[in-house]
Amino acid sequence: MAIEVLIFYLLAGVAIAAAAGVVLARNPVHSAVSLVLSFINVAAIYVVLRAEFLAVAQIIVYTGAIIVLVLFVLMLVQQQDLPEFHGGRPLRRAVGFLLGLALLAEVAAAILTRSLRGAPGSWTPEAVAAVGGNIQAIGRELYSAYMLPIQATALLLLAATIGALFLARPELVEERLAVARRLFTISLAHPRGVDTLQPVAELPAPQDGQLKPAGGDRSLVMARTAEEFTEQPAWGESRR
Amino acid sequence: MIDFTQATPVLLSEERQITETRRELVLNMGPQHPSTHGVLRVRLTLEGETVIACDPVIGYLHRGVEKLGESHRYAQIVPWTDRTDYVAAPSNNLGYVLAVEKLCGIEAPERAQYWRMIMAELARIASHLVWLGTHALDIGALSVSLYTFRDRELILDIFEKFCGARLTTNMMEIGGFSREIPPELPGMVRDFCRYFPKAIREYEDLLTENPIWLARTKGVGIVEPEVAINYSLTGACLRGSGVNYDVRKAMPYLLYDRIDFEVPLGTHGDVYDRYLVRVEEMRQSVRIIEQCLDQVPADGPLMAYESNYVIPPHETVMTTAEDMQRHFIWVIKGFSPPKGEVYHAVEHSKGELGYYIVSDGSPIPYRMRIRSPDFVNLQSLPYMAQGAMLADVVALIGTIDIVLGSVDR
Amino acid sequence: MDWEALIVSYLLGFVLLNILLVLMAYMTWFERRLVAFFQDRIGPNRTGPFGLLQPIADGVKLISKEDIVPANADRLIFLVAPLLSFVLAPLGALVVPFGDSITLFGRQINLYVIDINVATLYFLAVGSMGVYGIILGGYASGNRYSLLGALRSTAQVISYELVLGLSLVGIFILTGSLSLVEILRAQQRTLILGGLELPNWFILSQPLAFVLFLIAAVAETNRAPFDLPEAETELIAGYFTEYSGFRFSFYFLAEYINMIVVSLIAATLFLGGIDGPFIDGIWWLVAKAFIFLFFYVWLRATLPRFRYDQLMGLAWKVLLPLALINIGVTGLVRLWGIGAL
Amino acid sequence: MSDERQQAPVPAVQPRQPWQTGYWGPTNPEEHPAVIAVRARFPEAFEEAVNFRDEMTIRVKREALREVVEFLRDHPELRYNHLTDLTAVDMLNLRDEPRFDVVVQLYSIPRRQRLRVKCGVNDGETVPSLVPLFAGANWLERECYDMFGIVFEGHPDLRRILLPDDWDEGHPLRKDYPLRGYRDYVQPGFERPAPRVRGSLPRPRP
Repeated sequence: MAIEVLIFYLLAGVAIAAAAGVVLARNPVHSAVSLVLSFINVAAIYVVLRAEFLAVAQIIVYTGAIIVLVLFVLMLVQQQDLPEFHGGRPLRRAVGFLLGLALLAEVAAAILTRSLRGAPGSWTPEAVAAVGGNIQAIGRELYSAYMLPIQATALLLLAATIGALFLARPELVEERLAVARRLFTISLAHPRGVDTLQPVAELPAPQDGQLKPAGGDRSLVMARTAEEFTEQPAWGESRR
Repeated sequence: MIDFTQATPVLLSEERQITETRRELVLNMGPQHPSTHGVLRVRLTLEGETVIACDPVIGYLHRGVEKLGESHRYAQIVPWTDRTDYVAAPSNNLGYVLAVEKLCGIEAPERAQYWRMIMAELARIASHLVWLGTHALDIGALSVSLYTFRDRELILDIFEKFCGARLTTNMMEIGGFSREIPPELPGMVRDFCRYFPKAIREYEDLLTENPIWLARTKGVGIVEPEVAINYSLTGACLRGSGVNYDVRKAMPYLLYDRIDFEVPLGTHGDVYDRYLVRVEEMRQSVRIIEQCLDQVPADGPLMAYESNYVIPPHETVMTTAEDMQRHFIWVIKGFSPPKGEVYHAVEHSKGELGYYIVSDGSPIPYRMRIRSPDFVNLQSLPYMAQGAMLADVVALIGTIDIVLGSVDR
Repeated sequence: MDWEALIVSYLLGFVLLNILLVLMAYMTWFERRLVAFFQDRIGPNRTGPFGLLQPIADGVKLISKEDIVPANADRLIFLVAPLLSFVLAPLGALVVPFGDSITLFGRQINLYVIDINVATLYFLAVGSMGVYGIILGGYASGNRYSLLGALRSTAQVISYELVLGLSLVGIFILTGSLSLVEILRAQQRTLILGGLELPNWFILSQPLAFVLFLIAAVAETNRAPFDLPEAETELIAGYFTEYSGFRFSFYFLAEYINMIVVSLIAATLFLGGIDGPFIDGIWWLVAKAFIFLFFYVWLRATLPRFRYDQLMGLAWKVLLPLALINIGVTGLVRLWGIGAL
Repeated sequence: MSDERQQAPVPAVQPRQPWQTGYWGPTNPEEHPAVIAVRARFPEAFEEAVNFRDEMTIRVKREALREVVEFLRDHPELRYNHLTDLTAVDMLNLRDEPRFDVVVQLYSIPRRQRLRVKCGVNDGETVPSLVPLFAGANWLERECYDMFGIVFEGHPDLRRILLPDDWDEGHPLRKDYPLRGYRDYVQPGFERPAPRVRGSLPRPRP
């Protein structure tokens, strides 16, 4: 038993140290990397507590996706654009400090009440084993007791996604939607590609035998003499 | 239509204007980059991966061939022309030699003209093979480049058999060829013509219907015909846009008017059309070579009749005093064409290659100007690249088919 | 705590890691010979018989190269990133079952390092961690090409991770477990289809998922035609442009180990792993993994590269809907099968 | 080279030779449609029309170059719509005034005819740029500026193209520019500069 406690303290210590690194690092990328380290240690603590699913979900969702996206944004933003990353105005600092204190108090209260009460929840290790493991336990709990919150969260995320799209590229969304409406198909091609470029219908078609199928739904016009297609190009007036 | 009075690099549509709120990334592509085909440098301004401005910077391989041409005798310049576009050296030789012959008013014998055509078409195929391989490699198709370079070896073998050199052949001479055609050469060329269509099918199997290839090339880098003409494009870049201008057809030099061949024209003007046009041109080149082989006389003179413009044949130099004297003068002093200026263009594999020579009557050209197709074609890159993505720029550099030796001269 | 089991697991992991390293070294040889074969060339054939010593020569060369750190690199991250990539790569192999169990020195030894009940998710988690080596290396190089490679890699891995995970949900529904050992056991039954006795491999019951997994796995390992992060003709070498010597070789090793691990997992998930006609065993697993490795090389020799937007479009517009459809159909079939519909 | 040598038998020119088939238009300047049209439209600017080797060259005044080329491009009967080449020749050794010739090669894709338009320009004078007419003139004029120092008025982006931006040794295709440059070339790693060779090869006069 002692060794597990030791491992726990080791992991917790590294996690806290890394969390401190998140706040203290000068470079935002270093902050993000510290956060990753912290998350991994938390995941390891989950493993020690025999909650493998939670651990893996933590890694996939937080480390594998969210922090990667944070890094993505950090790399896109030039560092000189972040003059107030550490400075900030006194008011902002004070508010941040207060909010941090409030969060700490809340977490402490939650932990303290729980350990003071000493009452485990309804999912004791025996109950978890009875349904076949903690994946099954989580699944049952989420999709029965917490069905409404889950659906509400899903809706919220969907709204957020659409909002983000419109905020990021309003003009592009319109453009893409128009293309999608017209084509009504999924195309790998470039949006300003061939699909939008049609030869004008009333063009004089090349004479028989001059068209040679060349593959890719294209044909080449084979000019035999130098007089052809000098006044009028082989595909007439183009339009973009 | 675009307002051409504006500076070229910034050709942006309304919503793509550079604003303060958008951050751009300036990326220096080249001069040492695997897919700029040498020492081209492109200064790209990117927003994410989208190109919002593109400024090609050239001159890293500038050797001053035009200045060198003003201090060498006419026959000494032929090797320099090899080194401008080193993947199609015989075509460069041909353009220069024809310009000098036009200046002097001489003409090579029929047999030499046929062999010049054969060699020029072989050079065209070799150049297109290099283009196809590198273009496909740029877009990521690894194997095609090795297939094309494998088949290019056959052409280089033919060159080697013909003149002893493989890359910078220094093949054409003013007035024809001074050395006899090796007897096994026609057989080699025939074998190549029999083999090569199969090789083209092999490349096409890998690329033409490949969905990724189509997605990468279709609709990318569209050049409308009127814009293509306005940008002075020539060669496959112009024909891919559907304008029929092939120097071999429009103003036949050598004996191209006796040959039956067709000029492929594109119908959309994008990267894919230029690809199709060049592949079809390789087929037409094979057709031309076969007809030339059928029509070429088995023997006959290869050098123009002796005047003081051409080097006398080797045997008579050794046997007659007069020719030895002429040979001496030709080699030491060179020959003096009449005063005047000529411009002669040939259809190089990349477009119209023109030589503009001004003669002041001395054995050294007063001015030799090389109108290289790649140099002129390359300036359409900013036009093609507007709104394209970073990966498209690579495809566009490939589709223009540049050789930096020829761009920078 | 069962110390003996821990030590056995550790030893097994050690052996596995070494086997992976050797396999990886010969994977480079295999790939070069195979690509050479595709391209009418000979490939490495000078170092030893059939060039078999070539990987060793390459290794010696890479290790003896100078380790260059660019002037404007983020030094610490630059030095750590390749190690991260390299350490995370073989972790996925720990959950692959290499056989049932053998008796050695009087002990029953299971031929897998660990059997955790979330093995497939664990594999996905390790895979998603692997992107850190790339993104941090690309960022820390202080080179714009590397940065672009890192950005591409980020977006690509996140998108294809999703497809990779969703393509496996059908299997989870059919087996009711996330454990690779359980999934393997589920495939050892026979499937009777119209009088034909077939192995119950998931490639037969989940063909769409197999295709999706294959595509996503190629993208996940940054191999052609999805090798955009390192696209050598656009981004020179992407995130490892600035790396040299053994740090470069770490990235190189990581890529090949990733390939092998993904092949092993794919063989276990879809082709019945160690299950085979005559005698079950690790040989079948290796043989099946080699089919995938061959496929990787084949793709590289044949296909051009996607463009970035096409790559993302493929993931989000084609593969993701297909994966969701697959899940839906599998779920309905399953419900119908247990009589709930 | 004696006179007899120059009288040496020149073979009879075959009619199918390229410069005999009319790709530069009629050989007589009085019959050439472009010459007639330009002379009628720009009587002051038109200077002369020369035919050599059946190539037609029109010489105009430099101020009118853009108008003449635009006229040739837009004339419904002429339609020289393709700017093949634009370059210059330094006439330092051949005449006194003006120093440079700007040479414009035009081609008509529909009519398959070439035409050469020339204008003389002195050092320090400017030539109207053709970029408003032909986008393809952009780099050609930049090269001309780079190599000869001819300034094209109205060019949107006139800077050096082949030589480095900070090149300060003048314009190398001028005839008074020595073949190996004005300055000694110091090879990196060597203390002494390579000796400069003055001028080019001795030029034999005709």
